[in-house]
Amino acid sequence: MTMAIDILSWIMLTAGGIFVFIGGLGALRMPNLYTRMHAASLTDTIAAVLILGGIMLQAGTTLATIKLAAILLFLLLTSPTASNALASAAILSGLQPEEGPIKPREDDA
Amino acid sequence: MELLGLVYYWVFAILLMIGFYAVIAKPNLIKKLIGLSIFQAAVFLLYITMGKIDGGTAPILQDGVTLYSNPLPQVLILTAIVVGISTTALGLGIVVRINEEYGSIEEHEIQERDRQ
Amino acid sequence: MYYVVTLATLVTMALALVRALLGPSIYDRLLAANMFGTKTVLLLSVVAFLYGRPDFLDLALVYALINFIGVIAVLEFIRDREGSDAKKGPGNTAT
Amino acid sequence: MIILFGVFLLALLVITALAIVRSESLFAAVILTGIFSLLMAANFFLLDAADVALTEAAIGAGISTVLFLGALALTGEHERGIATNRLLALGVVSITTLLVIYATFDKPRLGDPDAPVQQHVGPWYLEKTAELIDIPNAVTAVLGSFRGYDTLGEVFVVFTAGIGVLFLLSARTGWRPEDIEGVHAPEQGLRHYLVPRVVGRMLIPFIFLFGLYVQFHGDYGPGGGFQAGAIVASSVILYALLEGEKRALEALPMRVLQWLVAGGALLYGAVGVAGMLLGGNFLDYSVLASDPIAGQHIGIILIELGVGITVTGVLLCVFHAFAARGKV
Repeated sequence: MTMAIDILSWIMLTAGGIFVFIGGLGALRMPNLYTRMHAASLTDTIAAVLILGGIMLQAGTTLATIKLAAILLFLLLTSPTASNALASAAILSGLQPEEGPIKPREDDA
Repeated sequence: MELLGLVYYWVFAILLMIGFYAVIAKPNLIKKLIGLSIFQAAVFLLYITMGKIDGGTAPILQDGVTLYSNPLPQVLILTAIVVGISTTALGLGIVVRINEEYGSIEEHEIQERDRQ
Repeated sequence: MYYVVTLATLVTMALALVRALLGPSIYDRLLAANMFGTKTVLLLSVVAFLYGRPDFLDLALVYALINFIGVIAVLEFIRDREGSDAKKGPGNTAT
Repeated sequence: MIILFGVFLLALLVITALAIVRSESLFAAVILTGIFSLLMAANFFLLDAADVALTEAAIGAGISTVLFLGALALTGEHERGIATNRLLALGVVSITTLLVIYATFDKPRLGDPDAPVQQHVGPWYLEKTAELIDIPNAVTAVLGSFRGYDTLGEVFVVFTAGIGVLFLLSARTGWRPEDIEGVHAPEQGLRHYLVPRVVGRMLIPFIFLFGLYVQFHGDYGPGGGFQAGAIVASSVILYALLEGEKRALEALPMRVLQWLVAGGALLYGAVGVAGMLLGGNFLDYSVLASDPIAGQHIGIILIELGVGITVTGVLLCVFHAFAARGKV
């Protein structure tokens, strides 16, 4: 039983690590603000769930698990909210999303 | 490996001087204050680095742990961080007043106004 | 295994930092800063377990709670600025 | 392995600092300062300083950004001038850096248990904390009891800085602290960002509650008055950002804040004087109860409360002073 929990938590941690990395790559390499935001915010959420969930499995039933659950809850509340606020502020300021095929930008070269 | 133990001090020196450069060379008063807070952060880093002990853990006593890092530098820096933000706020207050009197926060423009 | 996660988080922090340095718009920087914040929360949680002192999760909790304030403050600031710019005249776009 | 992580974070720290100084837009510099503070806190944490990391987190994540932005809103967000005497400054700075780095070769290595700094008082504090004060957090014990004078001094510095900002920003324009309440248009606040408002309002009580937890759990885990003050102040600042200053000042009027600023410092001093009246020395808590250890506990809780109240009051006064100045 502990073996199964260990394996599950390692899988979650590794997957979380991979998602974190993908998100970072996306935020760096995507061509414009909205695609970057997409990459960053989506992977942020799934990575937080996976990593914190993985640690929670390791921690077992202790106070630490409750704290981790609280951290996860607040991350899930604030991180998408911040993305939403950011996107709406960007739209309001007149930064329109590009449509059609994506033109590569110089600064990503 | 021997030199790795010194990297923290080097970073301290570099950060200190980056902050100092902003204070002496940048004409903008707010930039100077930002530089000052980098300078401060470098000093914080130095103190905390000195308090660390190999194999130690944070000085919050726990059963079964015998080696703790030094609590004294941590106490000094903990209070210094809050004092730092208060004094930075005071500095910003002075900058705001200067801006109201002189209409500028650039050093050379202020000096020009003073010479008139 | 904690090491792998820590490493991935650190590399991602570096990538986010590069994005924050490149810009180009202020929103990109803000996005990077926000991302940096969530990555720090993950890093601190993992390291707390790496050190075997899970009672230090308080730190990650602080960031999870108040990292948000920075973003909100910056957006409020931008809105104020845009408001005052709009009075002066149009033609002001985000830079 | 962990030391390598630390070195990596340090490299990021240096890059960020360079970018902050080079950036021409002060606004970008302030955002980068937020990242700088996050890196700093992570580094403190890796160096076993959980309390310090918590303080840096509480201050750097919200309040310092808000204060800098408040000042930027009043002045201007672009540097106009070019650096004066740039080469001279660079020369001085590089030479000094090299000198300091040369000096570090004589310093003990990181984590050396035989370093001079580890020989004095530090071990004594750790040893006596369990015996004389009997709380797990040695940092709180040193802060509150062993070095209570220092902390008293720091609290008065914070107090003085807060008073200074209030004096500076109320000068000449005939602005009085009470006037803040009248100067705001009702449409202040993030009215048209609906989602942040709803979520933010949900978070405020939790931030406040967590602040109280940090305040009163400081004897047992990372925390204490300084951190708690900053966290509580953050929650009120969030409220002000979301709902507008006017509502925040209705909830916590400036008059109350000024009482908090003075009251916390007074509470700290009063605990010291109470010790004297009961026959001990100034700031000696052992006489506060019949059992010296219980007396220490009471004393530490009271002075941490005083610290927390003053820090909250000062940070909020400063925030409101900057915000009001922009609207006058």
